[in-house]
Amino acid sequence: MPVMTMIQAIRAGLDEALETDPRVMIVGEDVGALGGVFRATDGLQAKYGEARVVDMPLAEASIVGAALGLAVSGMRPIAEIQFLGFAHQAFHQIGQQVARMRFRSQGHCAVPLVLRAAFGGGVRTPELHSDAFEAFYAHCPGLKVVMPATAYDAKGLLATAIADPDPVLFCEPLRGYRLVKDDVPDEPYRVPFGQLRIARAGREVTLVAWSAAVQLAERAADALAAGGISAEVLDLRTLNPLDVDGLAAAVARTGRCVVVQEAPLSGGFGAEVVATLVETAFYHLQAPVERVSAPDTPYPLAGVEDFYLPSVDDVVHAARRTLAAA
Amino acid sequence: MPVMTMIQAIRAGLDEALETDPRVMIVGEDVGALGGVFRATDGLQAKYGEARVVDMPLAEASIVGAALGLAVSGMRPIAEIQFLGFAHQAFHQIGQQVARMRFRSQGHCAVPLVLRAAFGGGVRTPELHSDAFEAFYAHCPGLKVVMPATAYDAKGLLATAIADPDPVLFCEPLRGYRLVKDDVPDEPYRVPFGQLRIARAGREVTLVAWSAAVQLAERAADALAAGGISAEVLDLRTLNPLDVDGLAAAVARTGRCVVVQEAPLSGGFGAEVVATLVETAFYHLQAPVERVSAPDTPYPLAGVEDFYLPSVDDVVHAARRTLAAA
Amino acid sequence: MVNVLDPSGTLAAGTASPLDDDEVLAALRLMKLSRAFDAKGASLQRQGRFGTFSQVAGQEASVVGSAWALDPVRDWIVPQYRELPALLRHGYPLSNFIRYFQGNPAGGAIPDGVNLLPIQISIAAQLPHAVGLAWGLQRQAKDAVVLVYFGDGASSEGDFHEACNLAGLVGAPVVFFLQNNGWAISTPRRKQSAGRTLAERAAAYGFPGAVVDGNDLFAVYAETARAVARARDGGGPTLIESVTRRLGPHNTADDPTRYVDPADAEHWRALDPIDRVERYLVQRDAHHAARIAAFDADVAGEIERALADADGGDAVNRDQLFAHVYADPPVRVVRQRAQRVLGDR
Amino acid sequence: MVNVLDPSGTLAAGTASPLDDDEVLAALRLMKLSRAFDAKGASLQRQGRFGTFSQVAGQEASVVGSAWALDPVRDWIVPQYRELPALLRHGYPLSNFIRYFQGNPAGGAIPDGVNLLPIQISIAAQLPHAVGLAWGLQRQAKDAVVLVYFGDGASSEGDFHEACNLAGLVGAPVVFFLQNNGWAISTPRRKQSAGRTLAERAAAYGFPGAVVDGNDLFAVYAETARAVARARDGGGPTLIESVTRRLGPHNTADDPTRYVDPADAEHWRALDPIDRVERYLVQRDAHHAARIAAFDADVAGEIERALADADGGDAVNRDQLFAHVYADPPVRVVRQRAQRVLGDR
Ligand SMILES: Cc1ncc(C[n+]2csc(CCOP(=O)(O)OP(=O)(O)O)c2C)c(N)n1
Ligand SMILES: Cc1ncc(C[n+]2csc(CCOP(=O)(O)OP(=O)(O)O)c2C)c(N)n1
Ligand SMILES: [Mg+2]
Ligand SMILES: [Mg+2]
Repeated sequence: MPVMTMIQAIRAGLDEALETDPRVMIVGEDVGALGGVFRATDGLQAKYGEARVVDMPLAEASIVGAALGLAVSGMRPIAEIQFLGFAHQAFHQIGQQVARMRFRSQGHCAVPLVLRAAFGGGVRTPELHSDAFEAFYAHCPGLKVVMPATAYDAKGLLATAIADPDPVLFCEPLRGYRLVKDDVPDEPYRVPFGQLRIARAGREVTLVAWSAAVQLAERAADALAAGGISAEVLDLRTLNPLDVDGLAAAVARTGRCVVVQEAPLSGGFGAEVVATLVETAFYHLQAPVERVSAPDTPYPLAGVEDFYLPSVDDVVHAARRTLAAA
Repeated sequence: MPVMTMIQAIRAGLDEALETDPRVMIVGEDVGALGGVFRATDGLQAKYGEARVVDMPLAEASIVGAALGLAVSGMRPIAEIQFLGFAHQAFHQIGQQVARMRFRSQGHCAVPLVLRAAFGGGVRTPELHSDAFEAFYAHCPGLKVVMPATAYDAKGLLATAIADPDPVLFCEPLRGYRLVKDDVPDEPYRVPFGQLRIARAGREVTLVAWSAAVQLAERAADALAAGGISAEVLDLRTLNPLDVDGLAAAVARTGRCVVVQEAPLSGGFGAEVVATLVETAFYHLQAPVERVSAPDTPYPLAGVEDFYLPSVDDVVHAARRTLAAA
Repeated sequence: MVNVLDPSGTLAAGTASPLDDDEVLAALRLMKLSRAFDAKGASLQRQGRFGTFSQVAGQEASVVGSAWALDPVRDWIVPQYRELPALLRHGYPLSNFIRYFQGNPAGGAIPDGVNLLPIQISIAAQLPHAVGLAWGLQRQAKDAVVLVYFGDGASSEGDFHEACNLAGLVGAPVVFFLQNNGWAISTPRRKQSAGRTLAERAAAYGFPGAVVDGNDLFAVYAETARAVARARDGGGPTLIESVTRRLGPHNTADDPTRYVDPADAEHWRALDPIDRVERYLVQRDAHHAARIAAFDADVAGEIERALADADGGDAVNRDQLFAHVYADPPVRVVRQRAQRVLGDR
Repeated sequence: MVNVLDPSGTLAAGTASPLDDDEVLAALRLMKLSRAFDAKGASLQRQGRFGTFSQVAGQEASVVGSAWALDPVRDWIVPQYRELPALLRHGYPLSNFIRYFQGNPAGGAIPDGVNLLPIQISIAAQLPHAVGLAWGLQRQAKDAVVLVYFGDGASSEGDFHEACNLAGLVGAPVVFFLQNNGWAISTPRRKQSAGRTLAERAAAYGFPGAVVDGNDLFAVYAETARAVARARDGGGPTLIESVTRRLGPHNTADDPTRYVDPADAEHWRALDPIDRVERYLVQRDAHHAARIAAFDADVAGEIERALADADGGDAVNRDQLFAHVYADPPVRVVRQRAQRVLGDR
């Protein structure tokens, strides 16, 4: 089985979809000759033509809105939003139109649409490129939100997203694009939505993460292991559907939990994880569930982003605090 | 002291601001001759002229974006977004521009801007008019989010918002506009941000709410009182700043808590309240903190909204469950 | 401004009717049905039996003339919310429209084979949908044209610009049908844009724009038919600005006395698009008068039947919150349904 | 297309230079400073000492000519991100620009009295800001004009439309300065809009539009000066499309060999806006050659001093995450600062 980086796995998944389903189209800014600013679509326009891999004008609301129309017409559009922060320009199209079209038409107009967007910090991008804005979308009923952390999952979840009859926001961690590498089958496969992955088994404390924070949690687990503490790392994989039962069961086993999110604290998806655990595993909790996150301030310039982002140390400290508790 | 409805209190606050500060301007759709679709600006254009109360073209991003420019120029704009759901069209301007301009200019460009928006359910509006979208904005660093529940607070918090050197999103509950009535001083006063209000004192269980859900919680407290249970109702008043200490102290007193939100469950601000309580009052909690909310589905048509919105009964049941626990 | 039929019901010099008398009679009947439904809906609304809705009155020529240029079997309509007779002609049942405005989600259901997107509430958001839909249909060689309705207010939204710009680039078979009815709620056209016309924006997107007398059924029909034919032949989009006036309030919650000048209202009432067609028909053939006279009872009957159908449908229920949200709902939603619908607490 | 100075440095028949030689020399020096900084920045970036940034090369006449038409004391610039020399002329220190692109938040600081908004990353979002700013300054009788920069890519965003439409309505004293440099990253102008020009959109918003040769310092200056004067006299907005070409990559992370046709690049290199001004000056007076020759060392020195200033400033620190977020930070933010900056865990 070949080892691929995450971006290679995504490209392979896109290629496979274009190859096997003539209804699939890719639309987005710079997805053609350039192959996307991260090369996720490298070579695909040359292979499938300008009618199937389309450079769109610089206008996110119409990229998403037109993709909705394409989907209703019978196509299977995959729209690339260059950075998740620029999905804001299309927010009305995503949260109110794409996510609700099935409901508003009482099932008449389905929107099988995948929105791909790069996001997250740690790679020294210009301002407004790095925020981890997933929480906004996880609060939009009708929209599935997928956050792969590994190359294997990226390809497998992308296949599931493309096959899904409903709209999916597929968030790709900038930090993982080239750094994350793992075994990825050449043949088609799907990773189901709504099933978390135990990224590393452990007994004393559960670290919950998604996307690039999974690797952070794994490094924290290494550090904890070095200090004799056995930490389990959960990768949520999808925020909607959320694997409520898997989460409850895992945390019930350890009784101690740290949720790691890259976004600012207040209103981030980590709060949902904590609230869900309170509802499902309260009597197993032996210590307050801790959240490790960025502060409640805007994503700063690259020179200080390492201060801003949650660190291995932050996770380790939080885990130790939960273990010291009561 | 005169009794005013919430909409009257807001209008009085706007009038006072226009009267006392020549820099204040109102911009928005239909704010002029019509006086706004809810009459919040009724008579103000006639009194202060077309240059200070301005009917804007139907384009939310430019209403917010131009208001940012007006604020930087030295004016004190108050922009009306007709319904919070239509702030989506301006989401990029709100979350990334307005909220971050002070930071991005390192203090050079302050944005003293108030965005007023009607929101929330229960008044049989057309589709997309009723969603309770406050959680999106409470996750935008740099933006204060204010949610008055009473007429007194509406006027006092509006005065604080207008005086604030930073941008404030001021959310007005559609349901409260005419139904909520209380004593409102004619003279100017301010209600500070970040201090919750104990809407009703109680001993056994704490009901946490904001905006129109406060009245729901109060009715639930009545029902519980009828059954011999003493419930305290907290009105958060502002989501950012959040009164973390007030919240922790109040819940510590009862050890049992129900958070009531009008929004869909997943990713709503109620999750933030629960997560905050876990961090600050965990050892006082005698039962899981419960959330009462709408389901994770889109706001439906008016004929079924009563099924959708959280009910007094839902709150009462949740409170009883927390009391029955352990 | 393109004009065919003048207010007295006379054809302008050098023009001919683009429709034969039977078709004109059918269009007139639909215009009258719309006008009658406006009155019925408003009265039900006052009785609390109907939700807030937007009447068509004054714009019937604009709506019916444009819809008449489409083939419901092949072509699509992407509506805003003030185009009831176009939806009916395209096959959407009046009883569904009624159910929708009674607040019953079932009313949103679009029957199979009816080429419609749902009514749009978020102003201008439907414009990019129409472009994508037209583009996709063309890609699949479907020989379909998409007509999208929107208002003068909607033309100020960013979505208008993005949609037009994209349509020009991909050559989508779409007709942008802008009903300039003078108002966006209380905001007059002159506060919406400093441009002389709204149609003149089209040229800069690389396609034609035209201004038509929106109270002239023939002008609207002919101009739309031309645009539809061009789109069908691969000639790309057209922007049509139909200049008309709504005669009633913005919707049943509005109070136009706060902002409408009575003289202006009077002026436009004299240009009523229905009267104009009636005059034309009667001038053509006095026998038409009797057929026209029969329409009133006829449309009233149709409305009563639709109301009865709507009332006879299933009552609203909790399950409607959950149906059609997802093809495959997340477990959390499944449980929320179980709690709320099946009563598991 | 407005043109004054041809590529050989000769004034077109019937035109005169709008600037005297001393001013032209000063403008040329700024253009050369910009070009030299492009090279320096790219080299620092390759060494990892500078972040991703967008060079001006090829667009110096467009940027400098337009900025030259403003009075920095009264007028405002609202930038996109590719207008370094305009920022410098307006009073923004080069050392701040360097600090910003080194990733130090302190670089974002705009000194008091410098009439600038920060660099904009979110494409087109600055356009409504400029309109509001101009409108507000006019309301306060400030006698100020606002010039806003944006690109051909930006012209496709909804914010462009909304901003132009509003500006036309309120008659804001704003100049929309569109640098059509042929590309939005890899997307060519022809895939951005099917319109013949981008400037022709202005008419439909009720104000004038003009296309200028963006590689012609004099044409850009003269046309911008006309627009600024009109705005100052209460004549409202203007849209200027400056047709130019970026000669380098989109930014230091880009690989233009994937999408640029070498013949096109060659064509535009021959139209270099700096060469043109040099030729003009030397044709006017051979003595200018020596002053021009001295610029290279001169601007190199200025850049070195700015780099030294930047490096001599305070190092980045954790407190920068919290400074200038709120005038009066929420208690939660105060505590987050205490934890992270003061080390209270
Ligand atoms: C994005 C958005 N903003 C605001 C509103 C509130 N609103 C509903 S209808 C309307 C006016 C629409 O005017 P126009 O497009 O001219 O259509 P008309 O009602 O005149 O047919 C407004 C402002 C909305 N529904 N959506
Ligand atoms: C809203 C938004 N969408 C996408 C991007 C990514 N992006 C950065 S620059 C750019 C191209 C801009 O082109 P143009 O406006 O022509 O300016 P130029 O770089 O050519 O000067 C894009 C797509 C962004 N920064 N903001
Ligand atoms: Mg209108
Ligand atoms: Mg460009």
